[in-house]
Amino acid sequence: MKIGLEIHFQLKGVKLFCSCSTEGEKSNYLFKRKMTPTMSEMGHIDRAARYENIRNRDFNYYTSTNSCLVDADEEPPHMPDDSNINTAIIVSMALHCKIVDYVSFMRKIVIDGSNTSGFQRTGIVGLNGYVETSQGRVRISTVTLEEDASRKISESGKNAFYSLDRLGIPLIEISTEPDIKDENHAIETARKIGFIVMSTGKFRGEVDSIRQDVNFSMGYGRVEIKGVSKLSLIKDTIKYEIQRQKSLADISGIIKARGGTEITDFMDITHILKDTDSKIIKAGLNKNKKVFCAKINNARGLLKNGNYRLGRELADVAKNMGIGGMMHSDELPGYGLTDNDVNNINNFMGIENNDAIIMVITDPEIITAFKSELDERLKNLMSMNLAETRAATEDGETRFLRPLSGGERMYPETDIGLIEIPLKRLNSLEGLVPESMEDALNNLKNNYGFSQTEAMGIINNNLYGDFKDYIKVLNEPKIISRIILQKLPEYEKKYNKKLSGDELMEIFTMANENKWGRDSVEKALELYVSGKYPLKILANAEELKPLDAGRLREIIIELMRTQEITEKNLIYLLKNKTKSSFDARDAIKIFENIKNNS
Amino acid sequence: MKIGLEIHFQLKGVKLFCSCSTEGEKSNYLFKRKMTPTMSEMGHIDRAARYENIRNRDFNYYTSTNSCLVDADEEPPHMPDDSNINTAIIVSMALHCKIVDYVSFMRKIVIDGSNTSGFQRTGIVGLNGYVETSQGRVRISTVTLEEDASRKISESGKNAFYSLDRLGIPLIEISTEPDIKDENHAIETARKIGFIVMSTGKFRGEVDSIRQDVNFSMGYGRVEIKGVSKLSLIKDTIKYEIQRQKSLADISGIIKARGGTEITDFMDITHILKDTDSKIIKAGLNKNKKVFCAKINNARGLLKNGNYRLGRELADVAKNMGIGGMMHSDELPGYGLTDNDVNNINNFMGIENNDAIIMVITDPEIITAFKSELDERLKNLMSMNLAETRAATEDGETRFLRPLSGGERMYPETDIGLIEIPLKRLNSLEGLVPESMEDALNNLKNNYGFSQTEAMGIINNNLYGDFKDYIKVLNEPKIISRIILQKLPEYEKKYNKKLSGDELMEIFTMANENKWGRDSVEKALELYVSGKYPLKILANAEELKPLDAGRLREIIIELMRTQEITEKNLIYLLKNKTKSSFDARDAIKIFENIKNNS
Amino acid sequence: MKTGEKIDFEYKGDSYSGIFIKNDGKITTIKLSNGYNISALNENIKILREYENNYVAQDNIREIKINGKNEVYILTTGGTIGSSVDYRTGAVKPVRDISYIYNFVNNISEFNVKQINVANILSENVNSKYWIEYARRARDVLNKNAGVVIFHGTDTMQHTASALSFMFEKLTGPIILTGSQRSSDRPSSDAFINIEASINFTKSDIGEVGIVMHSDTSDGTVSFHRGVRARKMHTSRRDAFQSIGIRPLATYTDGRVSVNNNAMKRQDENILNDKMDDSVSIIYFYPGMPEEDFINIAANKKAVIIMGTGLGHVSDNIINAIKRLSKDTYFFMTSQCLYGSVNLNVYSTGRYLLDAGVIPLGDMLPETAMVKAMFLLANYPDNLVKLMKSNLRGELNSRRILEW
Amino acid sequence: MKTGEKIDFEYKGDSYSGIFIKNDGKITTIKLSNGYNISALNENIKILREYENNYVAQDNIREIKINGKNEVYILTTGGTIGSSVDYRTGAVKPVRDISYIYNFVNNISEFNVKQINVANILSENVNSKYWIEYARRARDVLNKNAGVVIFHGTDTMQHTASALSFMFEKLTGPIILTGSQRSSDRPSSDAFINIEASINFTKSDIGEVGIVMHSDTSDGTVSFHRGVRARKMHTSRRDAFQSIGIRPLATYTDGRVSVNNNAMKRQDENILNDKMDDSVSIIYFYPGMPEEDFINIAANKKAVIIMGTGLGHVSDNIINAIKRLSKDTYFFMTSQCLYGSVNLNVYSTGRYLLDAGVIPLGDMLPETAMVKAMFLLANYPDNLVKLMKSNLRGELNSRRILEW
Repeated sequence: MKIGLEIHFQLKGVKLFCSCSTEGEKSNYLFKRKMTPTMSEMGHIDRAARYENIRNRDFNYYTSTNSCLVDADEEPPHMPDDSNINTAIIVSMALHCKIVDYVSFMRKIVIDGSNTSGFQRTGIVGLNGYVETSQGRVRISTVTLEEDASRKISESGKNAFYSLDRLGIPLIEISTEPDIKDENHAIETARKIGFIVMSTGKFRGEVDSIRQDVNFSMGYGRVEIKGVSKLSLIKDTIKYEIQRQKSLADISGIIKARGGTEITDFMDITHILKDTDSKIIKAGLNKNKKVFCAKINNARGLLKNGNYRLGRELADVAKNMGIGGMMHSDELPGYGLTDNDVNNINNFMGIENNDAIIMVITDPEIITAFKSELDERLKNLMSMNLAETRAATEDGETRFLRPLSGGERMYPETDIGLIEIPLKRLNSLEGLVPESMEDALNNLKNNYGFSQTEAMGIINNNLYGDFKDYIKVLNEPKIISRIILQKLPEYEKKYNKKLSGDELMEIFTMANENKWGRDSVEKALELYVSGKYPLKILANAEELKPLDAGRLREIIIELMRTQEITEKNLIYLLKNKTKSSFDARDAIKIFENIKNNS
Repeated sequence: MKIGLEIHFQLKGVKLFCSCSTEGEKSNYLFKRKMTPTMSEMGHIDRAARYENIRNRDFNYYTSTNSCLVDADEEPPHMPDDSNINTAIIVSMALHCKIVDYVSFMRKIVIDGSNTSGFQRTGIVGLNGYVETSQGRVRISTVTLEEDASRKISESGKNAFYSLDRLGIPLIEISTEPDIKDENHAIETARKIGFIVMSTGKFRGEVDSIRQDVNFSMGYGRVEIKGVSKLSLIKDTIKYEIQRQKSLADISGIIKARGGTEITDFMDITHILKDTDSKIIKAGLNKNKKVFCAKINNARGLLKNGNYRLGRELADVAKNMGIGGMMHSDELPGYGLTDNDVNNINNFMGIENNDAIIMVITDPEIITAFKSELDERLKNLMSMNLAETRAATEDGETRFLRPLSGGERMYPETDIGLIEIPLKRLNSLEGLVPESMEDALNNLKNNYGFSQTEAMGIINNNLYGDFKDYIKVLNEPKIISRIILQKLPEYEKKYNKKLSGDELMEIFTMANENKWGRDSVEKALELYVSGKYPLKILANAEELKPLDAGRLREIIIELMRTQEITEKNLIYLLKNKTKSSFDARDAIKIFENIKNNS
Repeated sequence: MKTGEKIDFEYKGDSYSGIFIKNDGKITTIKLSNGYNISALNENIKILREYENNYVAQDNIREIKINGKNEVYILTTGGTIGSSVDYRTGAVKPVRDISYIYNFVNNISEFNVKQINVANILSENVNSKYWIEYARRARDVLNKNAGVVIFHGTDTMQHTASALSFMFEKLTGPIILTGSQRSSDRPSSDAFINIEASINFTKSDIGEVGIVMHSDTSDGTVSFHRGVRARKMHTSRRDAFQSIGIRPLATYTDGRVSVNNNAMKRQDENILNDKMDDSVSIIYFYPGMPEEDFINIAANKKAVIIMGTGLGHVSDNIINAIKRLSKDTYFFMTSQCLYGSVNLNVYSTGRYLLDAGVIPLGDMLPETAMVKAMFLLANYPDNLVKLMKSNLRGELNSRRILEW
Repeated sequence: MKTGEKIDFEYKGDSYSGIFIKNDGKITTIKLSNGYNISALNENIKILREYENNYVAQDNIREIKINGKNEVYILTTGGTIGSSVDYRTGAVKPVRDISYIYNFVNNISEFNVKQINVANILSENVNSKYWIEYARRARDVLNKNAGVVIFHGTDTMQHTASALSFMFEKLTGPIILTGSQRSSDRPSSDAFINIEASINFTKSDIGEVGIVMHSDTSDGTVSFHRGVRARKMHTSRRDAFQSIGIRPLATYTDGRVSVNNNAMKRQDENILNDKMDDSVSIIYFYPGMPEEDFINIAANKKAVIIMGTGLGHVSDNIINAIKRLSKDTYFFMTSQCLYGSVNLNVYSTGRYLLDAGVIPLGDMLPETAMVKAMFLLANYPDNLVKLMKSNLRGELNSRRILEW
C-alpha cells in the first residue's frame, strides 16, 4: 500500500495575482463563459479536459467585493506579492526543501469552470524535502504556490454557478511522496505539515482553508482522491478505498469466471413503461425524456449485493454526465416499478441467466456519449485498472470523478516572468522558518512548563505562533494559555464579537504594565469584549482598580458580620460583593489577620 | 378693433437644426431637466420667464425615433438645411416681403419646458410684405423660420412630460400687422396666406401642422391668444374675447362704483372644515393639503353671475400654479359644502355686505406666491389693463396663460453664424414662387374649365400644387380632379393604405401612356391601392386590358338574353358582369347596333 | 454710432426703428423693436436718424442677501461657466458679478458665497503658470477655513484638476472645479445645478481635488470625480466627464451629498508644492508613425508620455528611437484605449519596450501622467521613476472591477 | 541539447529527470516529469545524461471533415488570435494550421473553411503596405463568391478596418476582421466564439468592413462593428471594441445573426482602390504644447489630423502655427473626447481655427480620419476637402442619439 498526500493551505492577506483582499463577499453581478479544451503542450488534447467538454456546460460567475478584472479573466495577472512568495519559501525551508532559483508559474488546464481562465496558475517554490514522523521521514516532492479556484454556488442542468470570492486566494500545496504507511500515519504526517504552515502566521484559518488530496495505491493503479475536507476523514477515506478496491477485485474475478462482460447498446424502452406508476419515470417522461435500457451480461448480483457495488461505479458515470440516476436489475423491482413492469422490460431486453440491466431516464442526444464513457469505465474496472480521480465525500467515502489528469496539462504562464529568488532573500528569511512540531512541543513543555496535553492543546488549536508572540509582552504562560484556549473563545461567543490578535496583544501589554493578576486580565478581557470600554481607557476602568488594603479590610469585615466566612468561601463571596479586583493572597492575609485579631 | 394674426406652418422633410426627419414616433427613453430664467439681453429677467419659474417645475422628455443630441440640448445646433430656408424665401416672396441679406437666428426665451434649450430659435427671412384681401391689403410684418416646440404628452403636479418628436420641425411663421377688420376678414386672410405656403409643396400637412395666434385689441391692451387650432375657431375665439372684455369693463365699473376692491391675506380655515362632508375638501385634506380662504371686498355677485365671470379670471391664476381649483362665494353653497359650512366660513372671515370670498385647497408653501400673482392680476383687471397672453381652448374660448412676453426675450443664437442670401440665390428661386389664391382660382377655372366650386375644392384641400404636377403627365383635368378629390381618399380609406405623391404620379404617367379612360385610371388606382399588383406590372393587369369589340359584343348579347337592357342600365350591368375595362361609348354603340339589328 | 443707440433706418426702401448693434465693415446688424436682429449689407442700409443713447442696463435682479455661516469662495478663471453672452452682440464675455447665483441656484442658503476673479482664459490656453496661480489662490481660501470652487472651462479641466491634485500634498478640504457644457445664459444651462452641487460639496469631508459635473443627461444627480481620474469623454453632453476605472467619489442630488468610502479625507493642513517643469509631452502613437517625428519631439524633453496601442505598444521603429533616447529622456507608457491598464509583460513588444527603458504606468490616464511628470520633475527629480510608478493621489488603481 | 530532449540532471545535490526546454546563457529551464518547469541558474544545474530525442509531437485531434456549402477563407495576419503558445518554451508562434477550428468552434457545419497565411505581424507594426496586401487578398476571395475573415491583432485592428473600408468602393460581401483579447491556447479564450460569429457573419447581406468581437464580458453575444466607427476602448477586456456613436451593425448569438437596418447591403461587384499616401499624421494636443513640436511634425506632411480638446480646440500658439502652414498642409480637426462631434462655430477658438484653415470633421474618429486622408490623398487628391467632409462609408454621422 502506498499513500501520498497533497495538502493545500490558504494564505490570508492579498490574492496571488491581483490586489484584491482574500476576504470578501459575493456580489450579484453575473457573467457567463464557455470553456474550450485547448491543446496542451505535447499536442494532445488532455484526456481529462476532453471528458469535461462532453458536458458542454455554461459557467456562470458572480463577482465579489474582493474580485477584479484579473479574477474575471479580463486583465492579465499582476506580479505576485512578495509576502506570499516569502511564506512559500519559509514553509519550503521548514520542510527541508531545495528552493528554486526562479519561481516559474505554470498554467495547469482546469476546464470544470472553477477557474475563469481555464487554468490554475501554479509554481514550484521548494522541492525534494522531507518531514520527520514517528515512522521515519516522509519525503516532500514539492511545495508549490498556486491560486485557489472559484467557489461553486450551485449547479443546475448544464449551468454551473460560481462565486469569485475564493478565486485567486494563495494556496500553498505540499505534496508528499507515497511514503505513508497507513491511515494513522497519514494523519500524523498531515498534522506535522499543517503545524509548519500555521506557524508562519499567514494561514487563512477559515472554514475550508485546508483541503487534502490523498493519493492511494494498493497495486491497481494510482487513485487520486480529491478534497478530503477534514483531517479526521483521511482515515475513513483510506479505509473505504481499500475496501472498495478489494471488492472490485472480487467482482472482476467472478465476472472473468463467468466469461467476461460487455454492455449492449441502449434501447429506447419508453413505450414499455408509458403506463407505469413509477413516479420517477413519470416525472422524466413529463420532461420529454426517454427511458433507455442496456444489458450487461454476467453481472447479475454484482451490481448491488453486500459489498459488491458495481452498479454504483457505473452510476457515477451517469451522475457526472448530468443524468439524474441509474437503475439496475439488482434493485428491481423498486423505484415504483412493479414485477410486471420488470418482466416486460426483461422480456423486451431478452434477459437470461446472469444478465443484468441498467436503465436511465435522459435526453436521447446524450445516450451515445454516455455509452462510450460507460464502456471505457467498465473495461477499466474489469481489467482492474483503477487509476482515476475520485472525489471524497463528507461521510468518508469516495466517488468516481474523472480519468486521471495527465502531467501534460501544464504550460508556462507567459504573462508573468520568472521571479528570481536570490540567496540574499533566502538568508533574510531564514530567521522566520518555523520550528517543527516536536521542537514546539518540547519548547512548550521544557521552557514554559506545560504538560503534554496543554502543549498539544496550544499546538492543535493553531495557537503556538500567537503564544510565542504574547509571551514576549506578558511573561505569564499559564495566564496566556488559559485566555487563548478558554476565556477568549468563551467571551467571544458570549458577546458575539471577534477579537483581532492586535487587540489581544494590547491587553496583554496592558496586563504587564499594570501587573494584573489572572483575574484582572480576564476581567479586562471581558470588559473589552463586552464593549464596555475602548482600549484607550480600559486600563483605567473602575472595575480594574485593585481595592487597597483598607477598603478590602472593610468589605471583609462587613462580610464577616453577615455570614460565616472561611478561607475557602472568602474569595468567592468577595467577588460577588465587589466588582473591583483585588489580590486574593492579600485578601486571605487580611482575613486571617482579622480572624486572628478578633 | 384691431386684429392681427401669427400663423405657423410646419414644413416637412428634415428638422431645422439637425439631421433628423420631421416624422417619427415617441420612444421610451426619458430624461429630466430644470429651466432657469436667465437674464435677457437688456439685463432684465423677463417678466413672463419669471412667472413660469415660480412654478419650479420638472420637465421630462421622451426621446423619439426622430430626435438626437441636438433635440436633447446635448449638442450645438447644426447649420439649417438649404431646403428649409428656400421655402421661407419663396413664401416671403409670394407675400411681397423684402428678403434679408443675412438670416440671423435669434434665441427667444421660452421656459415652459416646450424647448429643451429654454429658447426657441427663430430668424427673420422676409419683412414688410402684404397679402391682398377683399377688404384691401393686410400688411405682413415678418416671415420667420423657426423651430417647433416639443409635444406635450401630459402634466401631473410639478411634472410636465414632453415628447421630442415635434421639437425642431421647421415652422414658417407669418405675422400680419393689426390690419384685419373683423373675424370674417381674419379667416379670409388666414386662408390666403395658407394657400401660399401649401402651394410650395413643403407644407407638412399633418394634424396640428398649422397653428394660429390671434392678436386682438379693442382698446384695453393687446391680448395675444395662443394656439387657435382650426381656422373655423378664429371667429368664435374673437367673438368670445370681445364679449369677455366688454363684461370686464362692466365689472370694473361696478366695483369702482362700490369703492374698489382688494384681496385680504389668505387664512388657513382647515380647522373649520375638518368635519365637512365635501368630497373635494376631504380628498385635499387626505393629501395633507390645507384650505385657505381670502376675502375680496365689493366683489359679491361679480364672480359668477350671468356674463360676470370675475371668478374665472382669478381661477386661471390658481390653475396655472398647479392649484387644482378655486371656489368662490358666488358658487356657495356648493362643492358639497353645506349652508352651515358656509356660515362658519363667513363668520370666521367676517364677511359683510358685498364681500366675496375665494377658497383654495393647496400646500401651504405656495400660498404667498399665489397671493402675489392674484393681487397683480386683480389690479390689472380692475384698471382694465388687459394686455396678456391667453390660450385658445378647443371650444373657441380663451383663458389666461401668463403676462405678455417682452420683446427682450430674444438674443442672438451664437452657435450658428449669419446665413447669407445672395441675390443669385433669390433669382434662382423666383421661378418657384407660388401664385396667389386668386391667380390659382383663375387658372383652374380659365385654363382647365373647372367651376368655382370645383376649383375651391382643389384649393381648399391643398391639392393645387399636386394638380399642377399631375396635369403635366396626364392632360385630363377632370380625371385628375375626380381622383384626387374623391377616388383616392375613398380607396385609401377602404384599403387602409396611404399613397405617396410619387406613386400617384406613376399611375397618371401610365394612364397617359396606355391612353386609359376615366374608368381604367380609377380601376388601376384601386388595383394598386388594394395591393393586388405592384407598379411594375400594373399596366399589364388582366383587369385593365380593354375588351375588344367582339368580346364586348358577346357579353352584351349574353346580358340581353337574361334581362331587359336599356341604354341607361347597360354600363352598370356590364361592369357587374366583367372585370375588364371597356369603352363605354363603344359599348353603347354596340348595344344600339345589336338592338337595331335584332 | 455706438452699440445700444436707438436709430431710424431704411432697408430696401422701407423705414424701421431699431437699436444699433454693430457694423463690421461689410454687414450692419440692428436689433428691431420686435427683438429680432437684422443683418444687412451696408449698401442696403441707410441710417435716417440717430437718437441719444437711451440704453441703460437695468439690472432689476432681486438682490437676495444671504449670509449663511459657510463661507465659499468662487474663483473664476474663464470658460463657459464663467462667461455670459452679451445679449445684443452675441459676444461672450466674462461674468464680473456672480451674484445671480443667489437668484438661480437652489439649496445654498446656508452659504455665504464670494467671488474672486483669478483669470479670464479659455481653458485650451491654460498652462502650468495658471495651475500654479490657481493652486495658490485655492490654498489661501482653504487657509481661511472657507470652501473653494473654481469655475473652469471644460476643455482642459482634467489637466488643471490633476495639476492641483499633485501640487497639494495635503488638503484641509476639497478643491472643486466645475464648469458647464451649456452656457449659463441659457435657461437649460447645466451651470446652475453644477454650481449648487459644487457649493454643497465644499462642506463634505473629502480632502481631494475634484471635478463636479452632471452624472447623466438629466438635471438630477451631479458627480464629484477624482481629479486625477476624470476625463472629458464627450464633446458636448452634460455628462461629458467620466471617472475612468473608478466610481465617482461622491454624488449630489437635491441637497444631499453622498460620499463614497474611497474618498480621501480632509487633513489638518494645506501643503502646496507649487512648482512645475514644462519639459514633458504626450505622443499619440499611430501605425506608420515616422521615427523622425517621434525623435523630433522626444529629443528635447525630460519626459515623454506615450499613448500606445492596446496594452501599451508601439511599432518597432519607435522602440528603436526610444532605445536611443532613453538615456536622457524618461519614457512612460499609457494606453490610447484609456480604459484598462497597460501591461508590458504579455507580448514581446512590451518586453522589448521594457528593455528599451520604457516605464509602464498601469492604468494612469495619459493627461494625468503628463501633469504628474511635470510635477515630479520640478519637485522630486531624484525619485522620479519610483514616484511615477507609485500611487500618490489615487491616480493609479491596482484594482479594476467588472461592474463598470 | 535540443528542446524536447529527455535528460537526467542534478540540482542542488538531488537528481531529477526531465525534458530540456532551453538555456538562455544564464538560466536553464527544464520541464519535470510532473509537468512543472524548473528554471535554475546554470551553475546550479549539472546534466547527468542525455537521452535520444523521444519527443514527437502527437497531434491526435480528431480530423472532423466538414464540407459545408459555404466557402470561407480565413486570412491570418498575426496577432493574438492567429498565434499560439509553444507549450514548452512559452514562446508565441503563428498558427500554421487552423484546422482546430473544426474541433473547437460550434455552429459552422455548413461552412467549408480554408486558410491563407497572408502575414505574421504584430498589429502595432502593420502599415499601409499591409493594408493594401490584405485588401487585395480579400478582394480575390470575395471575387470567388466566398466569405472572408481576417485574423488580426487587436491593437490596430480599427486602423486596418478603416483602411479596407475606404479602399473598397463597392463590396459583394462583408470583410470581417476578428481578433482575441485572450490567446487561443487558453480554454477561456474569446477567440472561439469570435471566430464562430465571424464565419456566420460571412453569410449576412452586409456589404461593409467590420470588426467582430465580444459585445460584453460574457461568452454570449458578439458584435459586428462598422470598421470606420469602431475603437479599442479597453486594454484587456473581451468587449474592448466599441462602436462609437452608433449601434453595432449586427449581433450574433448562438447561431443567430441579427442585422441592424443601417448596415449597407452587398453590392454586385468589388471595386478596390488600392493606393495609400503615408504623408498623414495624428497630433494629440495638450495644454502647453510647444509650437515648435507641432511645426516639426506638420511641416513635412500633406495632411495632419489634430485631436483637439472638447469641441475641437487647441491653444492660440498652435492656431498661429496652423495659420502659417495651412497653405501647404491640410489640417483636420477631431476631438480627443472621442465621443460626440467637433463644432468650430460655438467658441471663438473654433472660429479662429476655421479662419486659420482648419477643416472640422464632425464626429469622425481620429484614426478613421487619418486613414481616410491617406486614402483620399492617394486616390482623390483634387477633391480632398469635399470628400473628407462627406460621409463615404458611414464614418461620419449626422445624428447622434441620446440612448447610447
